Amino acid sequence: MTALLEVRDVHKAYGAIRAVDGVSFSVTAGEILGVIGPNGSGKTTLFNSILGQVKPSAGQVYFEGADVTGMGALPLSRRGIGRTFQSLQVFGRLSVRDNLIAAGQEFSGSAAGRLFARPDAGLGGRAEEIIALFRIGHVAHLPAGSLSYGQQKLVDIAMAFMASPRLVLLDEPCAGVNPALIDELTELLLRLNREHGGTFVVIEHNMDFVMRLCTRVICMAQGKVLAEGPPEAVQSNRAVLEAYLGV
Amino acid sequence: MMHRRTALKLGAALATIGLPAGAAESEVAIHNNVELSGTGVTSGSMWKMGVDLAVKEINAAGGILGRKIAITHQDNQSQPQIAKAVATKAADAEPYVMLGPIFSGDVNVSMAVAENAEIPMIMGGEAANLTQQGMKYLFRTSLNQASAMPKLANYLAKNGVKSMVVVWGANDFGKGGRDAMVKEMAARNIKLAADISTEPGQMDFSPVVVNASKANADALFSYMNEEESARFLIALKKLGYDKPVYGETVLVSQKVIELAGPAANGAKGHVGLSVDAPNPKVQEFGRKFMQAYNTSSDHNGIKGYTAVYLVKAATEKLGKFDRKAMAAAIHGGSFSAAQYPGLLMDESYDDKGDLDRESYLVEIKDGKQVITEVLPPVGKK
Amino acid sequence: MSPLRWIILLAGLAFVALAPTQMKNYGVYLTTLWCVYLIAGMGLNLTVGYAGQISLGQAAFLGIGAYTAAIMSKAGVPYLAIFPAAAALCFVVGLLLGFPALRVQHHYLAFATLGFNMLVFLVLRNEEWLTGGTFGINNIPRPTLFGWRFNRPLDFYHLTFAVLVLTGVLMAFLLRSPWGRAFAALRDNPIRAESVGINTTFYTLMAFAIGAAYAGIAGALFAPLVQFVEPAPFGFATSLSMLLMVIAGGSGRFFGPALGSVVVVLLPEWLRFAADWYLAVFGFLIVAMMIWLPGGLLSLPERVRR
Amino acid sequence: MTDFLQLVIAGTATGGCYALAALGFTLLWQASGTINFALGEMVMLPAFMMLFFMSVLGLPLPLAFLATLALSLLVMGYGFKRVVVDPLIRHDVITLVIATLGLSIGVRQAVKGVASAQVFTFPSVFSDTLLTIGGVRVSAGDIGTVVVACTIVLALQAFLNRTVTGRAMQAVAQNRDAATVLGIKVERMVLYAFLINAALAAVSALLITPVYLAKFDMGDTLGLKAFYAAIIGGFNNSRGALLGGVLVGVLENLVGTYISPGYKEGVALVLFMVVIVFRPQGLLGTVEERKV
Repeated sequence: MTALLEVRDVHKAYGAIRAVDGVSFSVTAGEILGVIGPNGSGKTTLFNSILGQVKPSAGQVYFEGADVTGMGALPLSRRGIGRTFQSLQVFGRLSVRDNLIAAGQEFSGSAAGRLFARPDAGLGGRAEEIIALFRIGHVAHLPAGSLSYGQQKLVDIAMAFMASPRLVLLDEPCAGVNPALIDELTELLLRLNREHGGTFVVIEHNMDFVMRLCTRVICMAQGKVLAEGPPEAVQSNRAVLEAYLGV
Repeated sequence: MMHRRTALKLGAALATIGLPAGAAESEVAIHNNVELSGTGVTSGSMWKMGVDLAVKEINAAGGILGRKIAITHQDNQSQPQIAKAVATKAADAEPYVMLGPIFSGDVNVSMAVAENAEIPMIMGGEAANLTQQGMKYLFRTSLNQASAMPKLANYLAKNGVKSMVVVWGANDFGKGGRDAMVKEMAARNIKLAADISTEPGQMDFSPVVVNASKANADALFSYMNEEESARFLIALKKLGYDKPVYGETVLVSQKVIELAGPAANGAKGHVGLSVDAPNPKVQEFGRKFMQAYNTSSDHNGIKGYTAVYLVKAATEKLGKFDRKAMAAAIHGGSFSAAQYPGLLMDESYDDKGDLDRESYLVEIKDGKQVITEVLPPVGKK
Repeated sequence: MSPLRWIILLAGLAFVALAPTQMKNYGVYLTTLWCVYLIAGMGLNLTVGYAGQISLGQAAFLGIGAYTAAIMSKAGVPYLAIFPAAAALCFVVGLLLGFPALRVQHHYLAFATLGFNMLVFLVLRNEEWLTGGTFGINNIPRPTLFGWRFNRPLDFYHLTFAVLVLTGVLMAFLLRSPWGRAFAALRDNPIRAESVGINTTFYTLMAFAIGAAYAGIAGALFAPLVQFVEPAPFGFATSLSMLLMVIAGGSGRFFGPALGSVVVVLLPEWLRFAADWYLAVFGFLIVAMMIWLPGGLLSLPERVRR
Repeated sequence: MTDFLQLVIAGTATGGCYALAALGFTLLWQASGTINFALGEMVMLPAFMMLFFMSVLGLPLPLAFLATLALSLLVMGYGFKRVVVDPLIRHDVITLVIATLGLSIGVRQAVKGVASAQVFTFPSVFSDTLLTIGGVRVSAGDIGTVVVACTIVLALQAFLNRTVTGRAMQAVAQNRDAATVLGIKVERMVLYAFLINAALAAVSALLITPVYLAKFDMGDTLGLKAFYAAIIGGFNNSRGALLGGVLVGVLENLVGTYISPGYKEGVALVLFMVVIVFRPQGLLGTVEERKV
């Protein structure tokens, strides 16, 4: 089976600083890949290079066999890559339900067609499914900006699944979220993975979360891949410990 | 118009979109549509002061045929479409006479309202085209450009001007004056050395002065509104322009002299109306105006003042208040200052609403208008 | 909408439709002007309030529409063709104005649109062969549609009112469609919008173009209303009033411009006694409102409840 | 050639006045992210203050200017910051744009209400002598204006780069949080920026009003030109304001003379459009990261 996402020897330098220095890995469908590493190890730059927010200095990114290197957010989303951001990114004045529909409505039909489409763009049912799955029914009618941080985080992640993407990149989903919600999130992502065939790449600092969630982990340090393998193996890898503890 | 009674009931509820309180039976309503802000504020304020002064005098002396004048002023912001709205609103209140506007562009748009409502409109515009459209209710208070420019052009030709720069403001007034002057120049073989337009409200005139100097003509003719004229004179002085500068009325008006200060000295021009005219009635008006407002009247002050007195003169000649008859009476009518002192000078109107009277050539010396020549009315030539 | 709101809306519409029959010419003129500004204001509300772009150039589109109508009707083109022509021309020019918005945001965009407004103003004033320059174009005929002459002020008012209702319904339809949601997403978070497949380039351009087309229609009504066009009413000051109209009423609220245009167009008439001071107070009130009620007058009930 | 030089000199003088106003604008932007649409009114207001001190209280021009300067610092510096900007800076930029637009209407109309819509003459600080240098006629006023404007810009530049306070202000402009950590009194530095802005406005009023004449709406064009000058030169660079101002002043004169007087007012605008398309950070500006 070919890889869903393949990153081939990606480099990104800012002047003399090599933020990403030759990273390669691949993700197959159905996987949950964790990307860990200390602050400044190049995780976010790697993410941004994959997602077209910065243009890699060298190297290629392939999605479903097609070269998508340097493509912008819009074409990538249209190809089936969903993502969440490190900080909260919801449509504050729209209701939760509208947030979800907005995240799904542009994936079918033409622009002209959408002008004359039903107000919910035929996505009312799909939105209810996601709302039920994420258990946010009680706030579905409220403006997303008025919700608590944790609730907004759920909406944010839910939006990434609205259009049934084939791959979702999650940038520190646990940042600022309380432990109870982290548990809920873990369970949710595992369920999406098992029941809906969701494929994820997750950047995260919370080791516990990574250990419970991921099928495979990459550890980065100084822009390079330090270790790769099953969570337990990476966790106990000596080089990884050194990188984290600065031994 | 059909629903006036119902309008009274509903009008209160709508807090309506106001009409000035109707004039009482013992009063006669006059509406003044005037430039009290925007680019025409200088002209408009003078006109309004002249109007107010005349109204005060007439009312103190018992009014017109025993009825006092109830005057309403409304600002048209020097914008034609607002002037038209103001005129529409005024016409709804059915005043005896409408005064103003002063800017030709404002007149051009609002005169149709007066025409439709059959209300005489006595205005201050000088553009030639206004009275050429066969309006039955439109009257001037000053010479129009088409009759003023030949007088000035004759003077220039007589004084050996062979080529001239024309600087004009890009509005109806300036463009109209420019076109009239260029026509008269051509008729007298005066070369148009440079033809320079300026913005209404323009601040920086340096490029204009440089362009004018470059043309190296015998003289310069400036035709803009008051503020711009003053700024232009200041810029001419600042950059050392040394050819004679001519204007028509505005350039040598009191307001421009006041604003431009010493930079106005040496400017020459033709003036239809001036408080320094060698005419005791006009000078007496000048003193009264100065006393009332502590500022010197310019031509617009005289225009406003005589406009009100024209209403009085025409009405008294007729012996009754009748808009249609009054309009008919002014057409082709002559009014002598001896009989109606408020008119200051003898006036005669033709069938188009243009007037004719004597005028002057002046020069600014030490911040004062000095009359160098008196030109008789065109009709008396 | 709840039945109560429907009743209020219909009663309001009936009032606006019938009130001018009891007014004199000037009252009818003002109410018509209010409708004209409201149509342009609805368009601007789409650009500013729903799509989150800032525009200080709406008056330029009003001008383009008005001059299109003036020039075409003087040339004898029937109004049935003029309305779509004015709207289409403004749509295309609006599309062009949208391009700077793709590159710059916020204050840069404010200046860019303001500059565009000045440019249009200069063209209207300087290109005398086309626009009559400072003399403007006078004696513009009132429209004749389907053999019906809208010459009297009241008839013309009813035509304007009909256009207002039609454009209002179209706007409501647009805002309820998925496009409306996409505009709001663009306003609330353009970066997130891109990542969920919303083509922000397309919707930014559309927000400007449709907003401009509304101003074009308003302009095509403005010209025959005043029956005279010259550059002055289409300057920056009018753009500013229109923006204030949207903000004062409540930007991004459907009825915001309706209330805002009452404030901007009609209130000065009622406060005539305050003369110059009215505008001074008006200006300071805007400052106060931005401090205490940035959501506009229509957000007052929510503020009180909170 | 003489014409050309004369135009350039006159344009530089006008541009110097734009630059002073533009400089205040960039300072406020750097210090606090304030966009001030009432900039033109902030030049108009001191002009009328000076007129008031001169005509009502009978003060001579230098004293009237000092009194105006003090009043400007209080009202347009401190007052503007505390009453208008502080409560609004938390919201987005658009709110502040609208509020300062409202402020400009309010101030302008209030001045109109008090002083009428008439135009007033204003005495010049410079003599009205005319110098002839190599066939080029230059007014002492223009030279004086250029000298004053350049001196002020250079002095301000020196203040920002050489003094402790100036450097602290720059630190605040670059990174508020870091400045706080370093123990810089951020709020006070921001206040200084507002005070300098007010002083600059008062000086440009002194220089430009003798030529423009005092009128309630004189700030209209001036404010716009200053914005454009600021953006053309570079929003986040003090020297950029000078470059932008002079560029606009000179090119306006050249276009007005050699191309078309009708489109003179469009010069600043076209320059601005070109700049935002090809170099949005301005001629001398540096790129600001687009925040997510």
